[in-house]
Amino acid sequence: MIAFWVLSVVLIASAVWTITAQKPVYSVVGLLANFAALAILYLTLSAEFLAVIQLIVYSGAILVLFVFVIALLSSGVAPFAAGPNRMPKAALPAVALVCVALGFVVFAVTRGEVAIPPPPAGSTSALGPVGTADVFGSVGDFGKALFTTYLLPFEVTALILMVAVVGVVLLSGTAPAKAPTRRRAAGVRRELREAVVRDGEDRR
Amino acid sequence: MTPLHHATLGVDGTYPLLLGLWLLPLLGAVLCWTFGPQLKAAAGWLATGFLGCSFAATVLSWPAGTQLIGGAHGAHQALLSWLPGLDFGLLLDPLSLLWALVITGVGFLIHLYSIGYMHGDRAFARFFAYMNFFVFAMLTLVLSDNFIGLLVGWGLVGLASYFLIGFWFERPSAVAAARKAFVLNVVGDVGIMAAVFIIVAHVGSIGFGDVFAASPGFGTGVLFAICGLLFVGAAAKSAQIPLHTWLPDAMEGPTPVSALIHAATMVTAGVYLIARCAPLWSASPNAQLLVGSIGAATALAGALLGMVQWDIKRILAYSTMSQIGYMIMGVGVGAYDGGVAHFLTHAFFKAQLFLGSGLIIHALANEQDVRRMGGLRSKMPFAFVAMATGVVAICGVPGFSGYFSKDRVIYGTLEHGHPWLFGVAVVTAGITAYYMFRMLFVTFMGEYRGDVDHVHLPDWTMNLPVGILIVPTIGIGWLMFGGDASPWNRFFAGQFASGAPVTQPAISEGLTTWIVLAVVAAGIGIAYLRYGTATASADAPARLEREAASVPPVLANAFYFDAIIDALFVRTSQGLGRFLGQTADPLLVDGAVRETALSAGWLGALTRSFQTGLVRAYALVLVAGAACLIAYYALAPGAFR
Amino acid sequence: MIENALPVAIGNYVGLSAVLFFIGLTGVLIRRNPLVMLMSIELMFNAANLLFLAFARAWVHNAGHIFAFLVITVAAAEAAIGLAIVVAVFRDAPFVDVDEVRLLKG
Amino acid sequence: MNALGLVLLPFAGAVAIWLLPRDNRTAARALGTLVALATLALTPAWATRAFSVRWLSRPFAAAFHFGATPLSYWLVLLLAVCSACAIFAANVPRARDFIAWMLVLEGSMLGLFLARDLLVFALFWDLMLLPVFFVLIGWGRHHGTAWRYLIYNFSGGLALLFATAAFGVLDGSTDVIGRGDVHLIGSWVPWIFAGFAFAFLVKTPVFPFHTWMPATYSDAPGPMVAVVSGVQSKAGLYGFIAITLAFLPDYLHQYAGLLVGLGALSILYGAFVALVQNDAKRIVAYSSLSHLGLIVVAIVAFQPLALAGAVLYMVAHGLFSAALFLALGFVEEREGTSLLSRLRGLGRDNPRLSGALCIGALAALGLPGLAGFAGEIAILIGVYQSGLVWVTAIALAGIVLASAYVLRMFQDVMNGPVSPDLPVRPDLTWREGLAIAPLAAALILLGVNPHAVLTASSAQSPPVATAAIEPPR
Repeated sequence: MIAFWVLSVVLIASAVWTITAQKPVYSVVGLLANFAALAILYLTLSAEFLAVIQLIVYSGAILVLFVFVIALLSSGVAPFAAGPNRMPKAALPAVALVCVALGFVVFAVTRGEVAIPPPPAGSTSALGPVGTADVFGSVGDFGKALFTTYLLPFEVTALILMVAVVGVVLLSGTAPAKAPTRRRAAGVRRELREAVVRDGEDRR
Repeated sequence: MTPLHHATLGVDGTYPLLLGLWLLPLLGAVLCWTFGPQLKAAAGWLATGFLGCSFAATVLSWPAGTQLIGGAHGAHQALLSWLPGLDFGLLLDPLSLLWALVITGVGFLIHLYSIGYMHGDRAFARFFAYMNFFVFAMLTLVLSDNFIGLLVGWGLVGLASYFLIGFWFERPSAVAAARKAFVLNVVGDVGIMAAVFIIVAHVGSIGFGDVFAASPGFGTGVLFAICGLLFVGAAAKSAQIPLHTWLPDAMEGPTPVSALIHAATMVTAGVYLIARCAPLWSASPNAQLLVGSIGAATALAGALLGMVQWDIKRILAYSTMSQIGYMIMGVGVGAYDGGVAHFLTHAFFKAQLFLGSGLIIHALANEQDVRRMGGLRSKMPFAFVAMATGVVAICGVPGFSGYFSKDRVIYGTLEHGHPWLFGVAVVTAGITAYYMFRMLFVTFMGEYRGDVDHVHLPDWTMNLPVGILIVPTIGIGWLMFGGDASPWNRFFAGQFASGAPVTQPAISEGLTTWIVLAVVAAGIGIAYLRYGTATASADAPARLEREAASVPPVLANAFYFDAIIDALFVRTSQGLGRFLGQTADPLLVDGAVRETALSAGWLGALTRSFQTGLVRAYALVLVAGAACLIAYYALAPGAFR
Repeated sequence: MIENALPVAIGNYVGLSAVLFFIGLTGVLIRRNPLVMLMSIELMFNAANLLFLAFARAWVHNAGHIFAFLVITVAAAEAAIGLAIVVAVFRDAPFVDVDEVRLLKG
Repeated sequence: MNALGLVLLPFAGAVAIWLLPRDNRTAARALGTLVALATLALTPAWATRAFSVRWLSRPFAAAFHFGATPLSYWLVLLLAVCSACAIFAANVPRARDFIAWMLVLEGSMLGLFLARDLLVFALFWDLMLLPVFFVLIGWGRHHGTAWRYLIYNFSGGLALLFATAAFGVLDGSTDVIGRGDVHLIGSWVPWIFAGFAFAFLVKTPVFPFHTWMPATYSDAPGPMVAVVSGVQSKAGLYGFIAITLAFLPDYLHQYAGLLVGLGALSILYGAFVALVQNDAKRIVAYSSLSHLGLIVVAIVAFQPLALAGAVLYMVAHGLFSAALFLALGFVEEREGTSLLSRLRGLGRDNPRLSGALCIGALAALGLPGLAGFAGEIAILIGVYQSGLVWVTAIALAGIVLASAYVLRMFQDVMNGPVSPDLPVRPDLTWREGLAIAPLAAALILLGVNPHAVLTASSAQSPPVATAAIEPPR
């Protein structure tokens, strides 16, 4: 119980840090902390396999990918910089309204007694201490369910991953895509205009 | 709706001569039209020859047309079933025989005349094609045994008249006159059409025989509607007030056209129509009063306007209008034989007058203004004789044809109980005498006032028809001499049997004759004093100019009929059309369509503005949608138990 | 054997998950750096996962685990694709800012 | 062979013409005329021989069913004559493509008139719009006209398609044209009626759905307009008789007042607007509005003679508007304009051209003895007998106005002094004359003996016509 509250504080703090940090690398660090705390929380929920997966996949693979990309983009002409904020001003009250609405929902949910509907049918292992074989949440328990009852979703997942791989190869494997940003377009227009003006002066 | 057996007026049978006399002019027209460039001058002789054959066939058809077998009078030739229940056929009875004789006979003479008159025109063959086509159309009109066949002829003579008025179509005035004549005549066609609709609705047939057989069953209102609508047609074709304004303008056509179409034949189609529908008119006193009054008004108006004209053909045009007013008055009040008699004599003397004026116009290089004539008696003695007999005949001088027929009409108004019409008719006779003799004096007496050095005397093709016409102009009236025993009355004995009952008027026929003669003599006398005496012709040019300048505006503007029609119908229609075409159509009707299209575009522009391209904006919209969904479930009753 | 009951009431897990999801959502909306936006999305994925696992534990039923596993897989695929797109779009750009990419503007 | 062969023949001809060299105008015209004449010659033999192949069974039965009904037979003949004349007269730039499009138009309209299945009818309805659209794009003056034509008529076609689908669902089959035993029941039926009526009113067109027409008629080349105005405008009227009157008579009765009102309004509106137009082709366009309004009135008068007259007048109007547009096309080719303010006095040096225009003009103003008169008389006798006296009066006023605007058009082009601004061009060539002659001959023939058309069209088609013209229950 104490673990839950401590972890809650860590989770919320690291999440806030993630979205407010000035540099993306700091965000990655915040996210790492968040993932780690979450993995511990998973352990308290008897989900030992997923806690490990959380660390391996998220912290080990995805976050490293983020870091690589940060390094790749940072190696360009300039540090991360932003243009003017183009969100319409009307979006601010909209965001506020959405926040209030969601906050209300959270408040409503946590305040009341959440009724837990009856569990779905289907076999699962009994509860047991974390680390024991073939208890609820262990590798054996999870694996049996995944490769028997949930085989089809698993296969579909494989397909999704394959598509993702193909997509990534297509997206980044070819010649650099030109990003027709407004700023560049404006620059090109300016150059053209100057060229026309020069041309006119030459003729004169 | 087809009656089981038709009541035909004539004896059914096959009459090749009838078909021949009807179709020969059409053949001539087609040949002249098709081979015009090859025929050249021969076209005139070809057309005249075809018409001569047609005349001969008409004469040979006399026995068939006057036969009387078992109550059926004349010859009836069935043609075809035009529409279900509407059958076409030809009917040759005394009435149509008379008209056919005049059309082909006078038509033949005028064709002959035209060979000389139109000599050298670049569209010589086309002219004769039109003329022959006109004769065919006019024969269709008078020979039809039904109302739609008559309407077909009615429209086709209108077309021929349009072509011939606008024959010299490079002259804008001729084009305008042709258009005016056609449109006003279509008004008349439409009147007859409306009458036909009522007739078909009540009778189920268009044959004259069926309609007349059924007419006793019509109500007064229906009968008056039919007669009134038929008279709209008659008024337009016969230039009766207020549809007369095209006739003076129609003088833009060549003079033989004026003689044939706008004097002798086509303009009397209204008289024919009323005489043909005598059973209908006799049964409707209201229609008789209406038609008689309009005829009288037209007679008077035409005569008044004839007094102030200077164009020789316009004088004759207004006199035509006036004389047709007489005929309409006659047939309108029920004096059918009188009206028809006046048609016959008028056909001859008016053709005579027009052809005579044509001789002058031809000789004076198309000069038509009588102020620039004068003294032609010595230069053109033959033309003078021709014109003089015509003038004497039209004025009703005893012994000449007009005397007999006009007398019948004028006395007929009294006989049928219309003393007011009698008064108008008598006054008009006096005015007629005045303005016709005025024309005669101004044209032929005194000194020549024009500037044509050499008078171009016409050749025999022009003189011969005029010479021949002198004979009936003088003598045809004697057919009507002798009351009921006259050849005229015997000829029409079976035709107008259903005429209205004759009342014995307060004054005798002899007395009315003397009254008329006195008024006519007064008219001639005034004309002589003003234009015929030596003092009058001495300072003629200046006097005529003064007189022309002092014409009362109401007469100079022809009683403002043109202006009124223009303002009421032409301008209004054009204004409405302009409003609809330039304002309503593009702005209102099409505007609605365009707004529909534009609103689709506007909607697109609106939704386009949501597509900012900002990823975060899309995310926001998505979240807002999710929030709405969540809020819906959260706020819905029973969301959290 | 351990107790069947959860360490704390299930409502606390729901609340924690909601807060985390909410923070991630805010991140997506307020940040313009595509990388941070992607990370915020990961935060939201994890909030969902937390809920899955909490309920799986409450029911002692491992369907929630399977779901969480699938979410992680999809998240991995998403991150891979997303980052590839970021690299493709912003490789030559002087700015790394999603507001500068408006190819979808109508 | 059968009716399907007749429909496919022009399409095959079009394909063959597209295989010719691009600039071989003579060969294209010869082949096009040959195909059109063959279609005309084969119509009596093939049109009535039905062809049917099952197409759909769900959600409703439909078949590729072609074959002439007595009503459509005359329209097919009219189409074949007009197309042959127009193709023979075609003298436009890029003639090969133009003639091929003309053949596509003929084929699609043959499909429309010969279709015995509503769904096939609806498909050919949309198909027949495309050749006109492409010709307007390629040969017209403004692209806007083409788009307006297409969108306006496609919106009608869409309504037609929806109505057809609903019809099929309700009745179970769309293979119904020419059958008399179809009775629709259901709450959709008013909407089906509305869909059909909208499509037909737009295509005819009737006020206030006419604004696509003047621009289309004045922009497209004469031969194309001759077919569009002469025959395509009859598609809507054909639909009214063969579909609405046959299958939805109750609703037609219910809304007869509205349709009579629109028709009467069209008569006067078209006439008044035509009175002051400056473009000769627009005058004829608005006169079409006026004349076709009369036919709409005739159809909803529910009177046998009026309906027979409507058929007669449809054929007559097709003939004389084709003749008028062909003649005006010749004028436009010669002088480069069809504006009355610029044309003048052509008749002196072009008497044959003048005669050709004159025949069309006279038929248009309802000259007795020509086909237009017979149609008008039959219609108006019927309309008067059905009790619509005021409509008869309006139609008669329309006839007077017609004489005024048609004569104005004819005289301003042909009469008057010869204009020095206009180039002197040769008179009608033998080819052009031969293209108009059949139309003129047909006009005279129909005017002299219209009974032939009427007996053939009204007596043999009880399911289409007479069954539906009983008074409402």
